[in-house]
Amino acid sequence: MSSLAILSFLDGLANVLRSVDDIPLINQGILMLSVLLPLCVAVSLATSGTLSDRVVRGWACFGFLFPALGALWLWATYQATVSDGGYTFELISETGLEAFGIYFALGLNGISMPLFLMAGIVGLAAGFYAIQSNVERKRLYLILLLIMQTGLMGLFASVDVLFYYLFHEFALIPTFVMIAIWGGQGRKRVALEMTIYLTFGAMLTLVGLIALYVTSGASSFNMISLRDALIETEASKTIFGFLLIGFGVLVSLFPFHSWAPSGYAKAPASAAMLHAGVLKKFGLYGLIQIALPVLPTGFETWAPVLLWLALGNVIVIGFVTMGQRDLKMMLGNASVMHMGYAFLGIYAYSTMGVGGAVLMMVAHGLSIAVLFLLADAISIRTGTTEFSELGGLGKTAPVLMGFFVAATMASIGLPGFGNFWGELSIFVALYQGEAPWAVIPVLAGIVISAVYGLRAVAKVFFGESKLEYTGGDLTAKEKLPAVILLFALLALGFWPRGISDNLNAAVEAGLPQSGITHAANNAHPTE
Amino acid sequence: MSVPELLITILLSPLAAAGLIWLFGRKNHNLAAGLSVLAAGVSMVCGLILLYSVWDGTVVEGMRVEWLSLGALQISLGFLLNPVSALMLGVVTFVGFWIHVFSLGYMQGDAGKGRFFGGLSIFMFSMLGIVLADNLFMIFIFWELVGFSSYMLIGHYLTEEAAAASKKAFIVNRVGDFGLLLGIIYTYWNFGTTDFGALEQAIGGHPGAVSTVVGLLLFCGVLGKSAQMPLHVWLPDAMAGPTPISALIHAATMVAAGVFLLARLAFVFTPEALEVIAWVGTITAVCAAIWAFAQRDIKKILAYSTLSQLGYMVAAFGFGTLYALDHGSSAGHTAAAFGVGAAMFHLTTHAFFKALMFLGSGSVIHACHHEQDIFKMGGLLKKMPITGITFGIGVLAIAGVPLLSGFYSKDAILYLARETNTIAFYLLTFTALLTATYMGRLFFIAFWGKAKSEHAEHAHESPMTMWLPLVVLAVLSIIGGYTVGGPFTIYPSSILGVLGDSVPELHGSDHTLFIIISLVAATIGLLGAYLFYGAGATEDRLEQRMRPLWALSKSRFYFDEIYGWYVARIQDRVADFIDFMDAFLIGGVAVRGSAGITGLFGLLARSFHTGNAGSYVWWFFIGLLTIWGFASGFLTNLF
Amino acid sequence: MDWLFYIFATITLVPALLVAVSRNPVSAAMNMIVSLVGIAALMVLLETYFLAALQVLVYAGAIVVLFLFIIMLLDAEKAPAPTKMRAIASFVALGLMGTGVYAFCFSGLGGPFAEISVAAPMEDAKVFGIELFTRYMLPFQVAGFMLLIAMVGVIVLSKDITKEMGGTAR
Amino acid sequence: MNELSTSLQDLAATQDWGALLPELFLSIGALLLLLFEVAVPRVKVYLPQVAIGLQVLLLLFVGSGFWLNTTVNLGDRELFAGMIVQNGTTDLLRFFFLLCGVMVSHLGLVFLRRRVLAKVEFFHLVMIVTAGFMLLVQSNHFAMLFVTLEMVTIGFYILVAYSRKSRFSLEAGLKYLITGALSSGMMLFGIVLLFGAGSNPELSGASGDPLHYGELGNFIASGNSDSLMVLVGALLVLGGLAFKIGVVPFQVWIPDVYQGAPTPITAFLAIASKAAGVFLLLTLLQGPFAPLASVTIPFLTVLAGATMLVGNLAALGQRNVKRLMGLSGVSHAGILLMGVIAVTQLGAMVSVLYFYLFVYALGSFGVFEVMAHVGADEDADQDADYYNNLLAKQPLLGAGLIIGVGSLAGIPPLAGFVAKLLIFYAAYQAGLYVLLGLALFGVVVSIYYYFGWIRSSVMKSPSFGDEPLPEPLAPAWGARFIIYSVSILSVILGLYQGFFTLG
Amino acid sequence: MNIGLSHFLFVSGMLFAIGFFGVLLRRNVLVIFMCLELMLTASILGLVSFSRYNATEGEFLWSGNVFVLFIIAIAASEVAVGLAIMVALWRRRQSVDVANHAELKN
Repeated sequence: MSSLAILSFLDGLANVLRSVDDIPLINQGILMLSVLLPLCVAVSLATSGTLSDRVVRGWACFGFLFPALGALWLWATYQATVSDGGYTFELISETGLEAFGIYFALGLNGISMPLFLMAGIVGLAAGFYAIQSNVERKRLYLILLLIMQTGLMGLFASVDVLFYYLFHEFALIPTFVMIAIWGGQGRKRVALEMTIYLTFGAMLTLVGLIALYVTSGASSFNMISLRDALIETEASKTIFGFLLIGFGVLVSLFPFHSWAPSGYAKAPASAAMLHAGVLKKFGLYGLIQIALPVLPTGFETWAPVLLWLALGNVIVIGFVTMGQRDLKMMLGNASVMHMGYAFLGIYAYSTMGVGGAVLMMVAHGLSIAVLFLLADAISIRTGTTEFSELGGLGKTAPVLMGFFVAATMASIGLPGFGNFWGELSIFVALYQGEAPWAVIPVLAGIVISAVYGLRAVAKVFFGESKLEYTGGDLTAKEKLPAVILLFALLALGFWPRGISDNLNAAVEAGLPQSGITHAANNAHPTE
Repeated sequence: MSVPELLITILLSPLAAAGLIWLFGRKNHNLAAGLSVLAAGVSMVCGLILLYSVWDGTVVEGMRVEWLSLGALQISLGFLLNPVSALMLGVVTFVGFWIHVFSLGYMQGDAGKGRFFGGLSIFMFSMLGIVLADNLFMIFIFWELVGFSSYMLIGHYLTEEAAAASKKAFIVNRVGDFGLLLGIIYTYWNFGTTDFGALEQAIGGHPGAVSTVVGLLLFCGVLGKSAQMPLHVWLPDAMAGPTPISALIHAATMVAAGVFLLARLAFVFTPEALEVIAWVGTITAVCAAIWAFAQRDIKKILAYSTLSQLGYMVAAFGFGTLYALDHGSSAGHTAAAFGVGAAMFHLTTHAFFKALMFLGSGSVIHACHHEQDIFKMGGLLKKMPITGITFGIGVLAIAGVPLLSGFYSKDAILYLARETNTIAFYLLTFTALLTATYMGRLFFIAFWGKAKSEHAEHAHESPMTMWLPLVVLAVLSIIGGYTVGGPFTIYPSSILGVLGDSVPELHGSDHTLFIIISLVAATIGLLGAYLFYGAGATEDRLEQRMRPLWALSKSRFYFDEIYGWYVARIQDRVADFIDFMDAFLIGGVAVRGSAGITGLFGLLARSFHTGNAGSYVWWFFIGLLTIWGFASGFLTNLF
Repeated sequence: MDWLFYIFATITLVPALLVAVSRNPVSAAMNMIVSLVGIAALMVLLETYFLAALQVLVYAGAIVVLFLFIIMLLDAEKAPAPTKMRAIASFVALGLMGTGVYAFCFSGLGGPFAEISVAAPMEDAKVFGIELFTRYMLPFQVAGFMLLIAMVGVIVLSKDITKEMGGTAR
Repeated sequence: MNELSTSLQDLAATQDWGALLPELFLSIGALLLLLFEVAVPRVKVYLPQVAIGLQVLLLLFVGSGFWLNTTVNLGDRELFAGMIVQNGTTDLLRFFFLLCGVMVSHLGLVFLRRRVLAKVEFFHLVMIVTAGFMLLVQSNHFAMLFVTLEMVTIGFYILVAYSRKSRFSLEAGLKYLITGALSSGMMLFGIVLLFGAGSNPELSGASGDPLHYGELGNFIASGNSDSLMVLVGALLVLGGLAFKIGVVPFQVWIPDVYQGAPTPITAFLAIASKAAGVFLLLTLLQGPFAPLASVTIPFLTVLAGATMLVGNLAALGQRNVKRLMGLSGVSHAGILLMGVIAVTQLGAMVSVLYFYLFVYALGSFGVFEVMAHVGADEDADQDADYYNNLLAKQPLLGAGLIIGVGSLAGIPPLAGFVAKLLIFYAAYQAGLYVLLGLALFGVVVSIYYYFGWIRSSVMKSPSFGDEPLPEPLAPAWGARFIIYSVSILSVILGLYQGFFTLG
Repeated sequence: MNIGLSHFLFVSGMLFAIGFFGVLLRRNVLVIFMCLELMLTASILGLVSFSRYNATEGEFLWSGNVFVLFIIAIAASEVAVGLAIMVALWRRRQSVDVANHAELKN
């Protein structure tokens, strides 16, 4: 009864907001701004002379706040009724490379909208956390974060494939620099290794995209026109291979993951939040938005490989995660493991699976971000993240413990948090595919993740404390970003339709059925 | 209020309480406690109203809300209220409320009181969700939530022990859920729905529509939650939590969820599956009863008796359903009804007296300053009369003394067992005997004789908030088994009207036989315990006199050792090994290796630039040769 | 006139080889003069008298003399003999190139070679000048500038201006 | 005799000195510099600034004319009896070289300020060499080509050895002299062979002046594309150009000479010389040598692959940033060569190459400007440690360095990324998959050394060795202007390429 | 057999080869330089012989001969600059051995 009332109320609210979309210019402006504003703020911070700390903080805060609010607004006004999953809020401008089919085009569809929103929220949290943290050379820190933020927002908002790639690099480079400057022990090597590894992946991706465009014979790099040009030649297999491996490296698909855990463990908190939470989704997003729609035959060829590698993510890395003795390393590995679920969702090649993958991406982004945040808060209080030295923190910092437990539960897929829906729909979808047996090892994954998640909680918070803890419980300023993220997770967990309703059409449109014998796709059960 | 509104209120008031506590109650403990108890009270009232409203066996299909729709996946949340769930609802809310009340006293002055009550409310919310769910996905959701809240509450004290126990509980449950979810997915893809109503349409009536596997997969969930062998190991450890939790979660409600799930899904199981289920229950019942003898910790003893009783319920379900199928009275729902009836009947009565005894032990522990070893108590009957007497009632009830609730439910089970499987019948009867014995052991040693420690010396009756629930529950454990027909028609057509005629009736010779059986079992057990241990023994006589037996019981058949060995020797080592291989092969050989090789080539390339112009001109000679080669064509032909 | 060619070819190539192999720079320079003169003689055989004269004057007369001056100035020590390895390699290289050239010229690889046509007009210094100042005007100017910067460069490289800058040599 | 006079007249008609106004202006200005230095010693101090001022004026003049499209789109104009040809592209490149001249002169100002060396002559030489470059790219006749090329080369011999106090500089001069003379000897022999073949009356299409591109092209096109003499000649000429670009196996001189030469000259070599070489390569491949594609393309493909490999690998372990610039320049040469091949095969997208050259020049000049400020007294040893924490010491220099190096490394969103992208794009369309693979490998490797440099400029890592590292100079307004403009251009060109009518 | 263009070409080619050979062999900077000059003169000889033999009734091949003139000029200036560099270098380190001028390396 009352829950009905709540839902109807939410629907009504949504309708009210949607009516605003009758004046699209506003929304296009908001979209443009929420992509570019952080950059402007960063530039202004970089070029202006000496500023008082408060001004810097406030200005940066604005730079982080606007995209989040803009994304929320766009999400609220988003037309659920965009038929065939097309884009809205589109705006296109010329770059002088029209001859090469390159335009600067922004827009959102059912798939990019939630990720865009997620990028905004995580960015906000990371920004707040950075603003309140006390790193040295804070201004440079904030500038780099803002640049990252622009990259992240643009990455999901851009309709042109090359700008999508470009925004990704835009966000990637600051990560390297931040690790190099503010990173933890042995940052030099880690930053270098990560940089080279990811450049390798990015290069493969780039070639794949160029090849995609050239062979598709589309009129431009615009995703929409690419979708129309379906490639079913032999070439598509090669191209999909390039994209799969390239994206795979960037998303830390199984054998190409070794950069990720150490990279995240060494990165400063906010950078880790943004990279592990948002930037990493680049590859999955690319597979969903670009590779699947254009290269169904290529996917057909590579599907078995994808399945095995993804299983490697879930099982092998699952065990690796169990074997970790350091909190941050464990989190890094855990995020690698969870990427496996998303890949499996893509493997299922059905609205359910891919949609589940998108849910998974959003939820995982939020949860891993809050986990890294809290891990940093822990290491600030204890000065270490080694399990062997930690313990008994729960008595001194109950709130921290509460948040951490909640975040852990979210990441191991407890109902009530967003991750659950993602995982559930991926599991269900996987059963329908060519390899229903795969469900069994994948479900074993939920036990594995429970094992390491709870082990971490037990080691950090339970028992007797082995060393002096400073700083007491979470401060309000630290709480704020964590609360934002947890709230988003809960909201997604309690009202997944807020995303999934728009998802169906878009995903449907992105899964061409021609030449796919792979999955009995979208068949309703028992039909 | 209409039925749907009541349902919503029942479900949401604990959630609201939890939310409010999370927001405001972390510091303000009394506010938290008040909110939680209030919510529990509201749910209880609504629950009882609902129980009454479906007295005549009407079924209420609550409204559905579509929660997630992704391609072919349609997940909706809705309510299904039938007699079974109504009864469960009543039990959960009622027992739950009184345990809330008890906690008011028990948790007085605990640092984490707010957290505790928040957890309680979340638990109530999730438990009620399970009870009211109308499809498997919804059940799974709240299933997980229940696991989570029990995790939180077990780990309440934040000690190493609590950490281990809570972790164990959650993970073991996850192992069960693994199978459960698998079964759910299988069901979803094979029958196109997980709604109980629709499922019954799809399956009921034509056996063979469903394979044994799915039944067993779903039963895995029961193994986890209801702590059946081999997944029972978490329950005894779970006693590390506060005693009210042990009472609420690990005696009365949560562990019963498994049985409830069986009742809901009665129509899914094939005879083969039922055989397995029944035997698992039986074996659990026997073993747990045996293990109870070597325990000194009052709560541990109760925990093992809980295991044993749960075994009874599961066995009851198995045998009862088999019986119903054999004597296929009619197809579908009522065919399974005997099993459901017996299991739910015992579930209800057990909820009353086991909660009673746990709370009693709680009050004892409270009085003895957290002394839990029964051999350090003694003589409490005089010091704490109310607790003592109520505890005694509980003992009698569980021992199956006629005219008490346990008697009725247990006999129904024994009857069904005998009708279907003689061996199981003997085993269960033996278990009844054992039960009476070890409960007697507990009672005589802890409450009779004279105090064996100064803690016990200075024990005194607990405050009203704590003994009031004892009294209420004691009353219920007495009349809980009675029928509308009054106390003297000994074999009730049912407990309360709700179960309809789904509890077997006995006539003629069975009639007398079963009175005798249970009387004999109870008396032998209690008397034996009294004679063997004597009142207020200071030492475990079994340990002294029949060491092999004691050792056998003490070993608990090495389940924990085996699991511990697996975790420490297999799982962790595999994890470390794979971690090493990952770091070594992929991170090291593959990645760094290629980098290193590149670096070597870099050195080679650098060595070209010797700095001696005399050597540089040779490069030009190479260039000349290349040019000649390409011009004269024999290099060009390579392309 | 064949024997003339062979003589001139010999006095061109043999001294050239000596330039390459002789360890004493002075004798190398001397041999170079002889070789250049031989080239001039071959030009005469080709009836290119003007260029032959220019060759003798500029090359033999100026350039090599400049070389000699410098050699004397640096009282050039005998550079150490090349290592055996290097010597062998160089001779192999010479052999390769020689065979290449031989094959190119005499085995028809180089394609058809034109026969000399007696009727062709003679080289004429006047037309030469006209060509130089009409069609080749621009290269000519450039060459002039080239000589200029060469001169400037030589000055810059050899003149020490530390004094007049009043600074101290670093 | 009178037909001679008529021929004289129509020759004189083509001698349009006005078309060479910028070159004349430069060379005469250079002469005047010397004149004033000798005649009025008082003004000597101001002459460098004067020289730069003159070049800037000329730059503005030509640039305005260029942007106002007064000179573009008049089609090819053969001048001086076909010695040179002018068209839009050559105008673009002349502008480019003028730009280089200005930049190099300014670098020279910064460089010479700290050293006891002849000042005016430096600018004199730079101006004349610039003029030489401008003529070089217009040349349409092998005689013209060779003479101008030699003039430029000789100018470089002097400039490389310019700081005569430093034995490194002189050694570099020596090495450049030997290798350069050798390569020009080979190139000259190639020209001779081409001449011989082209004028051979036995062959069809023999011409009276086979050194002229057009006539040579006609000759080769008329069925002589398989003549060994032609092939050897052509490949020798290409080899000579490969030396200028720094293509394996003619790249050996690059690191040493780049390290030893004064920083401004390193920049000049790295940018102007490479650009000229690439452009000439392109003109020859698309002009006279077009029929030889079946031989030249494989030849250049092999060279390009080897170049990308050797360049990147050799740069891996470099600590001396001048050598690093050299070797990375080699790898850039490889990518350019790949672009040249692709463009020749496609017969389109030439502008991609010019864009790359321009972007490369921007990035390099930014970096060299910084290097000129950071370098020690001994110009040759610029260790990467000198750049430790530069961003904190001199923020502008640090930022300039990061942007420049980033653009060279091809990091989005800087211009270098787009340039590389377009070249890869062309290469993919031309189907040069192997080269593309090598190029990608090269990019990944290049990240290693470029990133190491950037990292040391943002981090304060302990410098090894006990001697204190030289403090970077504070950039004067000129330098600041240049760094700002170059960096901003690098960023803008990365985001918006509209100015270049590409495609 | 009578002398043809090929003979003259052979001489010039051998000159080129010998020059190259000298450059490869010698370590004395001056001698290396001389050999480089030899390579230039080889081209000169080639040009001259070509322009003589390829001449037809119509016209004399001027371009070849004029080119020779430029080559000589180039050679002269190259030598001047080169020798200046060598002298300057010799002032710094008393050596004309190319192997001794190898401080810039790797």
